[in-house]
Amino acid sequence: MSLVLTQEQSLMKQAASRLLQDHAPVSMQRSLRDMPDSRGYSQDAWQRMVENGWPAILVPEDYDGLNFGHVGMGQIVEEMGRQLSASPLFSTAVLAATVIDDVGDATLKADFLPRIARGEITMALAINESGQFRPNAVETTASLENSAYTVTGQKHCVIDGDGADYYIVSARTSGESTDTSGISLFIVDASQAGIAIKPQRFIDERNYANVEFASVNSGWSLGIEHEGWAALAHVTTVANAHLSAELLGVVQEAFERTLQYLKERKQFGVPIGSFQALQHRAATMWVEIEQCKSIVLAALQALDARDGDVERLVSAAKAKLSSVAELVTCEAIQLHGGIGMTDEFDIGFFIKRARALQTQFGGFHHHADRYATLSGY
Amino acid sequence: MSLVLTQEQSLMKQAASRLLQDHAPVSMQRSLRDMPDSRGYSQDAWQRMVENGWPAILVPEDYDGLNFGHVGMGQIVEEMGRQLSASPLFSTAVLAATVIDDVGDATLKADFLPRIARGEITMALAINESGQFRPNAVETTASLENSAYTVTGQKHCVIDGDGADYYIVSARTSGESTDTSGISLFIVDASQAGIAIKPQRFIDERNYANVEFASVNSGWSLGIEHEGWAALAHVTTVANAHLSAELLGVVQEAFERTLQYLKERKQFGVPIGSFQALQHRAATMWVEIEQCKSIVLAALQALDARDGDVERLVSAAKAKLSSVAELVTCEAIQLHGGIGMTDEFDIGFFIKRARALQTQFGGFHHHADRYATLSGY
Amino acid sequence: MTDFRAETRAWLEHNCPSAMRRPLESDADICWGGRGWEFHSDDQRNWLERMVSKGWTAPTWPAALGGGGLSAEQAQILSEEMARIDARKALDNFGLWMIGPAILKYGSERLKKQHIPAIVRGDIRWCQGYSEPNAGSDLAGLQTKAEDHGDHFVVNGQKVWTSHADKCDWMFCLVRTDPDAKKQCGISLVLFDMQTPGVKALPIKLISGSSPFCETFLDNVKVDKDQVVGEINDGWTVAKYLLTHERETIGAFGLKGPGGDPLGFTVRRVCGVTNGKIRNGGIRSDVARWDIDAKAFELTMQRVNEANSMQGVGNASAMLKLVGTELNKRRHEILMEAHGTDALNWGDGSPNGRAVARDWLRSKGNSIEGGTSEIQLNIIAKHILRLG
Amino acid sequence: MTDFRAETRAWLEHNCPSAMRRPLESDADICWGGRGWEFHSDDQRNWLERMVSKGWTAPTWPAALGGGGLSAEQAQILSEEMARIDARKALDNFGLWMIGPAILKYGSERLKKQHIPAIVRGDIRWCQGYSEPNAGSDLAGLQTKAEDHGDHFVVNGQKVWTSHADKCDWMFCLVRTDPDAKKQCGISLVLFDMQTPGVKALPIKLISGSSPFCETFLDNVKVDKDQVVGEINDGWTVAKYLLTHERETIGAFGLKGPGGDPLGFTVRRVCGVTNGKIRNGGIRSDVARWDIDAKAFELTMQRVNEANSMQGVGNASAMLKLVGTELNKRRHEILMEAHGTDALNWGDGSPNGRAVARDWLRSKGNSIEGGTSEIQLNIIAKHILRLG
Repeated sequence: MSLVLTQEQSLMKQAASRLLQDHAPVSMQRSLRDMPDSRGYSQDAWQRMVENGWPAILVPEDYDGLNFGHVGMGQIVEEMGRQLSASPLFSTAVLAATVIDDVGDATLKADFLPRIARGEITMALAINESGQFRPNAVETTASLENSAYTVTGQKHCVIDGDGADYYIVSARTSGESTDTSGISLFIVDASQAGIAIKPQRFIDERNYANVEFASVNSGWSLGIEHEGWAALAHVTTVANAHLSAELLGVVQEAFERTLQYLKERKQFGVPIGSFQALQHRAATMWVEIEQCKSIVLAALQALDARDGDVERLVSAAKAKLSSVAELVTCEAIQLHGGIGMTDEFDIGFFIKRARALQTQFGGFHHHADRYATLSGY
Repeated sequence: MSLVLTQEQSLMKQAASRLLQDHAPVSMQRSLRDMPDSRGYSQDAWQRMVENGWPAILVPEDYDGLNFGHVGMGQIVEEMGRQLSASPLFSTAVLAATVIDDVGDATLKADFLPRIARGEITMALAINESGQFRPNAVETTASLENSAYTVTGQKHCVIDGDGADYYIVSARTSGESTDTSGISLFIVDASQAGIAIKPQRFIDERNYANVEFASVNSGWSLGIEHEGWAALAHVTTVANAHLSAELLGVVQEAFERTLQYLKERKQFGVPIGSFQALQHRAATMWVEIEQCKSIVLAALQALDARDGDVERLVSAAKAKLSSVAELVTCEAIQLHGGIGMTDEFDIGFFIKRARALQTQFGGFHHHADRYATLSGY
Repeated sequence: MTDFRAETRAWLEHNCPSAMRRPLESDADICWGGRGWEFHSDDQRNWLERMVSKGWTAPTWPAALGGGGLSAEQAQILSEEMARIDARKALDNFGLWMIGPAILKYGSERLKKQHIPAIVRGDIRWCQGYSEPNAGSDLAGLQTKAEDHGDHFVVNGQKVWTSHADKCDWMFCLVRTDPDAKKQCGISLVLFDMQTPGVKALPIKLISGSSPFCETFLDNVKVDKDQVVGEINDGWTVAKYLLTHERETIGAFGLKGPGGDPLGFTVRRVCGVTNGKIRNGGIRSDVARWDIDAKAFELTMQRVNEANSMQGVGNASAMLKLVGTELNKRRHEILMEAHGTDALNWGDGSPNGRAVARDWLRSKGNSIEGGTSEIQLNIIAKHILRLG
Repeated sequence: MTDFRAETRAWLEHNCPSAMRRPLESDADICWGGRGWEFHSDDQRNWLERMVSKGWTAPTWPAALGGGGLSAEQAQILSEEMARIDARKALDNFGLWMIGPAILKYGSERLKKQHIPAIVRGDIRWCQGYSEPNAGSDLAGLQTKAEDHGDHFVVNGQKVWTSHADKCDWMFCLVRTDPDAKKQCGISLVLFDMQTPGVKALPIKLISGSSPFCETFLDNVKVDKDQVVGEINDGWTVAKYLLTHERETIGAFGLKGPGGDPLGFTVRRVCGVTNGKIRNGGIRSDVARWDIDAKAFELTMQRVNEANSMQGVGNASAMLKLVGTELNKRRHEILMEAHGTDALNWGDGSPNGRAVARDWLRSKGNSIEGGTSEIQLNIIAKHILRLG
């Protein structure tokens, strides 16, 4: 496959960039942060994304989707990274759409996918039970009562968990607490009694919640009972490819702002960008970002191509992007100097968002370890 | 303990520096390399070291030694690192003297230690059986015949193994091939039949040999039978402290030569040391070398003080010195540019000697792992 | 000396409240003192009063000025005995670390009598007026002006990064007293009360959400000429001395977390264990690397301190500042990685009760404040290695 | 295209000897060609002759000059089909990589006819005369002089780092033709036979023990004026083109070892395994980090090549050179650590039969030759990032 965007993909990227600059720019991230009862994103911006069909991108055409693929979606997600734009696109149109399309039966697909594509519902993946990313560590239980499952347990760090219409929940239906077998997936209606939502303030000021399910009706079973692990593994791969794409956007923007600052800021009578030590550090960052562009695009292409080695490539991409994000965002603060440490200046938002993206669905070492294991060493 | 040399230790260091500059300088390393039938060191230089009492430094006064301690010996070893001076001091007066003093009985001590102190014999430690440092992996056997042990097996990478008068050999007397119990130590007379010595050319051009023992008389038992592991562990600790001290010397000299080159070499009409990117790299190396000085001195002091935590501190020192040696010697080549790659220029000797010192008795990751284990994580 | 140790041990045993014998949980537990200080507990108050009575808040300062009058050796013993029982510092602030030593070294007798006893007692809390907007690392480009009005100066300008200026009582402040002199010349170090008319301090909010620094505006602030430390127009000498002190202090910060847990133990607890080792071998390797570097740094601080008093190392403060702050940043990166998504929580009610992210973000400033890491590298290259 | 692929596959199947369908074991297996070339085997000779008959040693060069005359697309197919059966290059040298393309782009018709067919056939082996003693990274400071004698130049000077000059037949050489012009101006690229009187090449021994480079002395060497590539005094244009080529070539070297084993497998075999993982978790982590970086680099090479022909990336060669060589050095550091004391052996009869240390030492030169890593960083900073 050629590592170049098609014209269609390039155009979509440019259109996304314009829309986000107009309707979900960095400054909006600041205002959302300062309105603590917002749900972390602007309803208006989300509506515009919906109007442009973004939630439909990964949905098959049979279900009112655009079937435009992960490379296409990744371009939008990258631009959201640049503008630090918040929206339920990732939780609903990437994660939930992926799981339902992957293992939902025809009825479930017909019920949910068109509503996702049209932006009518938001859905959140409730699969974490601790700060460590170990989706096999499931202690939430689903027990059969009168041939219906009842879900009980606590989920952590549910992205867009506050105000979601439905949760996709992993629950143990058999096996021991860290077995990969015995995990089942359910779609749970969020409007039921017995669901306690505790919104969490995270450093990137998005919508996160801890969600407690107390004997809640499981709603719909997603995929084969006890065999939810493969779907969890697949959605993890998809998630990390798009987290990498978003990191690519964050890192590029943080770098470009820093580069601009190096040209403008004067010390000792000259622009600090004229100091060779800083030039070499800037050049090193640029080089690393070029490496990132290649591996992110390859990972997204491998998802669309259903490449057998996609999991390994995505772990490589997530690890690479995490380490370059750490480099670039730390350098961005350091090279901005004192002003970079102030809340008043925007650069701090980038290091905080980057760290959240790095961490979700496994950080650098999780993926480096995974890469080594999948490579057979 | 105060991290400053006593006046006596400082004087000894200065005297060693003078002696080595006069009689075992870097240029001698080149001539020894180009005389392949030498034993890797100059007999004349060794005699001068002997006259100055260096082999007696670690030997107790009861056995004609100076009992001047590891800090004192470390100063000499550091200066040998600076001048790349070769001699059997490490193999005989550090390693062999340590083992015999540690676990030898009174008869053995009285037999060997005075001869070591007077420089009359050289001894070599034959404990490796592969390229990986795993002194518990002993397949050489010692079997009892008529109440005397007979040693059979192959030892690798025996330092000063070509021409040694005696070998200290680890051999299995019981247990499985990687058990720490069941290892016994012997002093083997090198003049017997049945010992095949294969000299090895290593990158630092010192005296190394693979030594094969074919049903050889074990000579003397060192310490308690089957329980040689503790003595191996102790001599490993002592070895790594002095390897760290020698690395400190190598690294300082390589750095100072590079610093001088930065001041002399001109490009684009100015000394290359005026480029800020190179200044920052030089400053970083200097800072790292200062860290090395502290940890090497602390490790040597801990040996003299028989500190309970000495093994962990020495692993920290060896790991630190190994990583800084890699940094500094690679930078030394790079900053010297093309000329640094030529055999004609001396700087290449430093990277080769440093790598040998880093590797022997375990490299960076061996000791970082060991440090973590001893720290309880 | 044995007597001194025994007496000190007995005194501490008797006078140090048990609540003061625990490592600090966070910066909030420090006793900073000052006019507006509210003690967190009777124990904190009693401990300060007792230590002040011995002069041991400033053990080596002259007894005549309220200090402890101890020799360096005695002070070392006091420090060891306090460490032995985990005794907290009774008082900890910029007066003790920075302006106090500078006044003792460069100040007039009048200034010493006025300020030193108040610092020892914790009556006055000081802040530092060095950095200015648009100056950053370039201290010699100082723009705050002090106009000569005979017996006093009138000061106008703006300072940034003044630590806790909103809570401090006095400021030591670099001002330009000769507008025609070049760069470092023509600068003086002056002292004034923050309640002087024309002084206004506004907190700056940091990316970590906290506000340990202020912008301070100086609008026709009157400063008596006898409040100049050292010679007029020679403030650079005093400022360099202070910067060296500041570097060492910042460099020595925070190699252990609040609570004092070694990094390896924290990561082990948080990440889990396989066969006795931290589960993820890559994180374990990073921790070991950091731990070894931190050990070498700890020993280097010790060696430099000892050598300073014996054979002279010089210019070492740039190294300590550089290495200490870079290590602290790496430590927080490792902690963020280890804590996973728990670390993303601002910590207002997090399960660990500790704000991992706030400390991580705050640590990014360590290599900027008190002279950036780049400035320290420049100092080492030019003044130690003589590259130029 | 399907036809071309099928025909190519059939031809290769029929003509490529099975001994030529194995990855190179070491540099010694390369067929460099030249007047004095001694083939290692009949297979090597036959393979070269057959490929030359198709012009496929230089697939995209004009058929009229002996080349293959293929389109870029066809050449890509040929390359894929050769890779499919692990076919070695039949010929590999500086003529094909460097001076050939430069002559095709900048040379006169006369020069093309004289040199191109000989390069395609492997008759002439070329070396490059760029670096000089005391010039190093500063190519514009070139001192080798060419004096104008009407129809010819007389060249005097000294070149260093000329690869295999002692085994080469012709040199392409940068000389100063206008002594009064500044820096890059007044330089020309000239070609001459190494057998011309006054040319002497002495091998330089490297720290790795091998001698791939020479010092070349030029003493009143007569060079006809028609052997100038491009305009007289405008050699800089050609030189820049060649440097870009050289950077890409060096950057692409050696991400896999000779024999092509992935790094992780080698380390696994050498260090041993616990629970299916490389025994030492720190080494394993370093290997994974390298492997991931190498994967990203491999994809970047691919992306840059594709983008060059489509949307233009430009200046990318500095990046490829920098990253490729730094990765190669890291790879060899990891191999040295993994092999333990076995790696210290010069390898003259080592158990692995492979000279780990020689390759490691040789790799240190990668980030120096063809423009140091520092020069690449300068190029990126100035020409791409516009910092100045």
